[in-house]
Amino acid sequence: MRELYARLKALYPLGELTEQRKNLAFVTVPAAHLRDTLLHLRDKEGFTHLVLLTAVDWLEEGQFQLTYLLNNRALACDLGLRVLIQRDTATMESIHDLWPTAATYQRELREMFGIDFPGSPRIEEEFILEGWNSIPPYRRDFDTLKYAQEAYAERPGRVTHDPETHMRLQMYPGQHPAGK
Amino acid sequence: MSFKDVLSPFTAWKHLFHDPVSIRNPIGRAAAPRYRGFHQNDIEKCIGCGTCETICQNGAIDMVPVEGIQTKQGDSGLRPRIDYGRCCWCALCVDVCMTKSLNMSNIYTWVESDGDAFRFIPGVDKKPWDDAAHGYRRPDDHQLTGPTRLREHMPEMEPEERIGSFAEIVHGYNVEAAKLEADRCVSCGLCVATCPTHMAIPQYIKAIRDGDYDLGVALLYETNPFSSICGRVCTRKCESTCAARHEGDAIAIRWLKRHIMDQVSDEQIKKVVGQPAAPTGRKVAIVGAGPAGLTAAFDLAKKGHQVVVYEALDKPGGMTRFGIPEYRLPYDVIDRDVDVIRSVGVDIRCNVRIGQDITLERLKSDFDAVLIALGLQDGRGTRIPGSDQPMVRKAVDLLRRVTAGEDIGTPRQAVVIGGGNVAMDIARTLARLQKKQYGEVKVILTALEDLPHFLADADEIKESGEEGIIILDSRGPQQVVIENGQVTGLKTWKVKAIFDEQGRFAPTYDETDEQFHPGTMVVEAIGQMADTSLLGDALTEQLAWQRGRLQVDAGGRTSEAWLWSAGDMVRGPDVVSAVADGHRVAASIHAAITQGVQQ
Amino acid sequence: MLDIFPPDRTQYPAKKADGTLDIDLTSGKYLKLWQGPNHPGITGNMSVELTVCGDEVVEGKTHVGYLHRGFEKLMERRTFIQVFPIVCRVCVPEPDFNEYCYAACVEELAGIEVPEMAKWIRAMILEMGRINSYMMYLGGQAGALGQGVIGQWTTYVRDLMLDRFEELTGARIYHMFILPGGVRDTLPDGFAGRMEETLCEVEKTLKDVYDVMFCNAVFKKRTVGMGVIDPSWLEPYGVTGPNARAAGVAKDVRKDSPYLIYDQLDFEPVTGQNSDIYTRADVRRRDVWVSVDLIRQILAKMPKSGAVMAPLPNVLHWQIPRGETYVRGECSRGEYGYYLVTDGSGYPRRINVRGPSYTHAMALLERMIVGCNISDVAALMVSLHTYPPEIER
Amino acid sequence: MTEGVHGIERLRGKTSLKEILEVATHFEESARDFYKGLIPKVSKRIRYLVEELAAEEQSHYDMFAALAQRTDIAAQVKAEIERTAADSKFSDCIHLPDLGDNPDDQAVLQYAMGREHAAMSHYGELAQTTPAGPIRELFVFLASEETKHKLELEKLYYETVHRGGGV
Repeated sequence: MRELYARLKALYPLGELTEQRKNLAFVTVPAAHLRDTLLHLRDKEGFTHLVLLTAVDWLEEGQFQLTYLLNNRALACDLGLRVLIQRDTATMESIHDLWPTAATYQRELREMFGIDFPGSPRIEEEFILEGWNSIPPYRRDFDTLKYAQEAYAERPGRVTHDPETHMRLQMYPGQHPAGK
Repeated sequence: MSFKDVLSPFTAWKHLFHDPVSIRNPIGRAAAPRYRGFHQNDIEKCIGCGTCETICQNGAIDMVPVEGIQTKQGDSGLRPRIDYGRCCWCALCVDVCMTKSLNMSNIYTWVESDGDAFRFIPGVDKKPWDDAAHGYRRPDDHQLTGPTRLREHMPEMEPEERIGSFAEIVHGYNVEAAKLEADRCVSCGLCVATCPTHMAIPQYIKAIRDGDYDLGVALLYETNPFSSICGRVCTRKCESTCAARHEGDAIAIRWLKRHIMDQVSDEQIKKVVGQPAAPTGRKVAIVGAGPAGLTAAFDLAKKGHQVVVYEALDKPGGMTRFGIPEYRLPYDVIDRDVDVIRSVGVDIRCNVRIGQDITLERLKSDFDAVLIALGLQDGRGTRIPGSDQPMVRKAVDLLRRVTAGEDIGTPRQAVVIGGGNVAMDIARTLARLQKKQYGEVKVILTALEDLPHFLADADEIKESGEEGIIILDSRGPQQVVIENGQVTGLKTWKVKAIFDEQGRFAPTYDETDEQFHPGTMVVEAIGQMADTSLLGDALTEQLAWQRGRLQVDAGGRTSEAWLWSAGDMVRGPDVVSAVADGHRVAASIHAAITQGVQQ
Repeated sequence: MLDIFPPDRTQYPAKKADGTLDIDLTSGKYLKLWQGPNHPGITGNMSVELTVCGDEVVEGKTHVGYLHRGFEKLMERRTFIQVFPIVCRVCVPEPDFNEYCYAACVEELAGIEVPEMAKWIRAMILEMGRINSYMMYLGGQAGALGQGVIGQWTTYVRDLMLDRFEELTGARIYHMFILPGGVRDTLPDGFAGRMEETLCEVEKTLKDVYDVMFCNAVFKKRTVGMGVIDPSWLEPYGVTGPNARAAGVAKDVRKDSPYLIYDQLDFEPVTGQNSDIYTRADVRRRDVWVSVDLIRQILAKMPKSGAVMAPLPNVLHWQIPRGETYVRGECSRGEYGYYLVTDGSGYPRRINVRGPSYTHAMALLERMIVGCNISDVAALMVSLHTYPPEIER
Repeated sequence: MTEGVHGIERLRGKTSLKEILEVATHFEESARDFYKGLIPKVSKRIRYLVEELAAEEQSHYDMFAALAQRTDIAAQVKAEIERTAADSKFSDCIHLPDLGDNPDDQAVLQYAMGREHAAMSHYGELAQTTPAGPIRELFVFLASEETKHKLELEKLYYETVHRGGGV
């Protein structure tokens, strides 16, 4: 994995290598160099299997992380390419021409995270959420619980009691609740 | 493709006359013994800690009050109600149940037309599977709430080392050890009701986990300005109702409290505590600079009142300083807590004895309110024959003199009467003095109670034993033996009687089992009482009393509108109870003097 | 590469060079037809929007979302232990891979070493689940071609295996038995004996299935040479599992990168050459024999005693340092994997479930369905062995 | 204390049941008066203790007074009975001690326990030497009353003096 990293590093401006296991590592790639890196890995290094393509929302840092996980079956090792893109613009180059199956991932990412991949087949078609009426739901600022409470009725008859509060009300009412 | 491919499919006919394998009616089919079906809860064992509700990722559990189950110490009185419309039968609730009261039966079929019937309180709403013998029970090594035992025993000095000096025995947790211990807490909050001053225990333990010590200090000071002191010598009733004790050891709440105080500098504590409110122009006099008096002083000063505390002895702290030996509670720790209390503007005047130097009448006329928090500074005596000899001493007097640095005439051999913490304190103090002076420990401690009923902490008993003190339980003092005008020892009889159902005790003696314990000094370390002579005869007669104590209302106010009383003299001996009382009384005084009730 | 994904298929609906629609629905030549979501020949809750010309399919679009529960989002809102009971629900017929992959991710990022005994029990559970999944498939594949009886037999042996699951894990469908740290409990007394009886029943049924389904002129007629996956498609479409092995590529995670205790077991991945529906069905049938053998090996080789759970911190406030990892396993349909990202808090930052159906039922099916006869669509879909919930999660 | 000497004189002369009842009545009465006299002497803070003791003795006195009114036991009351071994101790307690001007709670409790102990043994032995009948039941009852009371006092003593529960 170290040698591979050295070879890649000579060609592309990569970030630090994170070796998670001896057969799994992650590395950050600038968005502009992703396609070249992928092509090199696929065609020169035997990383022919696109395991998955997904996104992580680093809301606090204003970034989306796109993870392209590639597998080299002969060497039984995986390399995850991390691409950090701006959360507000949220656009990335499509790779459907490298792996046709990527088109599905990209369609889902557009729907669930609001990340656009211009030129990807059927990218504008609804994938899972027909008639969705809120922000892309897998973004961290989408509050699932709040949405559910607004969209659905709670079954009546449910009420619960916090033991600490209940004991205060039963055993020493009127006293200042500490730590609350 | 062959001819076989045409015929082969007809072999299916061979099953034509086989009996069907399906069960005609699955209702009532017995499930496997470890099947996860409807819940069972032993409501007598359940303590209503709500851990099951916390873990439930479906929000299927509500904690609800149940008729006939009282909220009491260590039991919230709540019981889990399960909504089977939400339950996913994962049994995490069973896995984290602190008492193992919650289990699952292997019954999974129940036909009912009313959907709401599937929301019930297991163990309370009777069901056919309540007594089912099989079902999911948490396997032995399936432990999800962390280790059941103390992660790390509090590092402390070895007996040989500590007996040679009065240095503090317990070292305190480091950050890592404290985090490990804090991790065991399930944050149920049952302890809060038990703590006399209702400290925010789960919250400050969380602050340790999060490493947020400023928050920790802020939480401690909400309810207890004696946190460094309580972090060492609190009677920690909270630990007796800790949910973790059902699995193993209670969380070391006391040591965790101390850890927070140890981590934060004096300046930072004062910053967190903050400055008092704008002056109100009201004045309060407090007699006695012990935990109750100083807690009240702290609260009142923070509210902007001018507070003067009068202390008869030369240093503040009350019984925490003059009753508890240095090896348990170093004096600089007391200074530290007192210093923070001073920082909010409390004026502590030592060496002023009310009734002698200033009269109570004078305080009454000079201040808007007066609080007396005298403590229990007088030792009781057994009044057995021979106990009027000069070498028969009271433990509290000796401890006070040791703190003051006086020579108490350490005996080569001593006998202590009593089984409480004061008895342990004097025994261990004498042992240290003997070790210093004579190089060997010769202390015998006799107590009426049997060991399981000792009033002293288990740690104290254990450590006393380690330090070479001989502890004899169930011994009733009969006579101090005098020969040639000198004390030579104590004669005791065996105690037969035991505690009754109400926990009350009337010792009866077996006269045939008599022992003699040699010693040139006998120390009585039994009960304590308050010296209320400062009230004077007239005021004593004027005040209302309640079974030997000043009669006070819920806020600590006596029958005289200008006078409040708090602490051990009202509540009995306990630091943290005195702190709690200080808060109550301060609130009452504040309400009274700001509403113009006074004058 | 691009020749297998012709440029004219990258735009839907496809357009000719002059800008007119390639498939002009107004011409009267085409018919739009929905197969599913309620259709006996569909694999669960999904549908295919077919455009047919006569009885030939000219275009197919997979529609999912009928079963979307937002699992990945739900997981982000739960503590690490609270995620454990919901992961199994991502895949109904073979839930245990979710439990295993999730647990393994958490263990890796939290630095927990799983006891040896737990690894063996985990592997056995995964093989038991594999048999069940294949049994459902065999019934479905035969059913799609009108052979109802196979489904009855395979459902019967699946039920026997569910009995074994029940006595081992305490549940039949969603076992919730493999959790971070190990497994819940040890094997019940006498389990190996009862498992052997069940395995014998599996073998007996497999023989019957072979005689009635595989040595069957009608089945052969309908499936041999049908729905071929070209070996060159495997990498572009991310094809894994039996779908790839039937094309002659011995892709099997158990062998390629052995997990749990698979390096201590003796087996060879089952492969086929023709890559058609028949071969894929046959690879799966033979794979059941492998699983039966593996379970026997596991029961014979596993330790006789030992802990099944590693000590965990208090799960009520379990925090895991920042990190990311991916753990995969070979499920009955191919590569199943969990991608877990942690941020130091008590909750996962992101969990992505990589189910094999995601690529098989979407891009691959849409590619394969073109040119297929409408009556073969059901058999073709089933032959890819897809479970829709792992697509939409 | 002249009253005490007087009591002993009276006890010595009379060994019939009637006489013993008279002495006992007097015993309760004098104790009540003793406690009543003590009330103003003790500090107000422990006055409750002396008041309770006085009330207890009053209730026993009332019982004897009611007994004296009954006619159904008149015949038995005249019967001679054996002087019991505990008798002397019992009479000792009529010999009321001087607790000083301002006795504390511990001294009062010690005195009260001693008194209850003597009464308990005395009634107990009287019950044993009295023929079965209402009188014997009366002694059994009195013995158990005094025993209970003594036990209560012992518990109170333990809690006050040994457990140090306050003032």
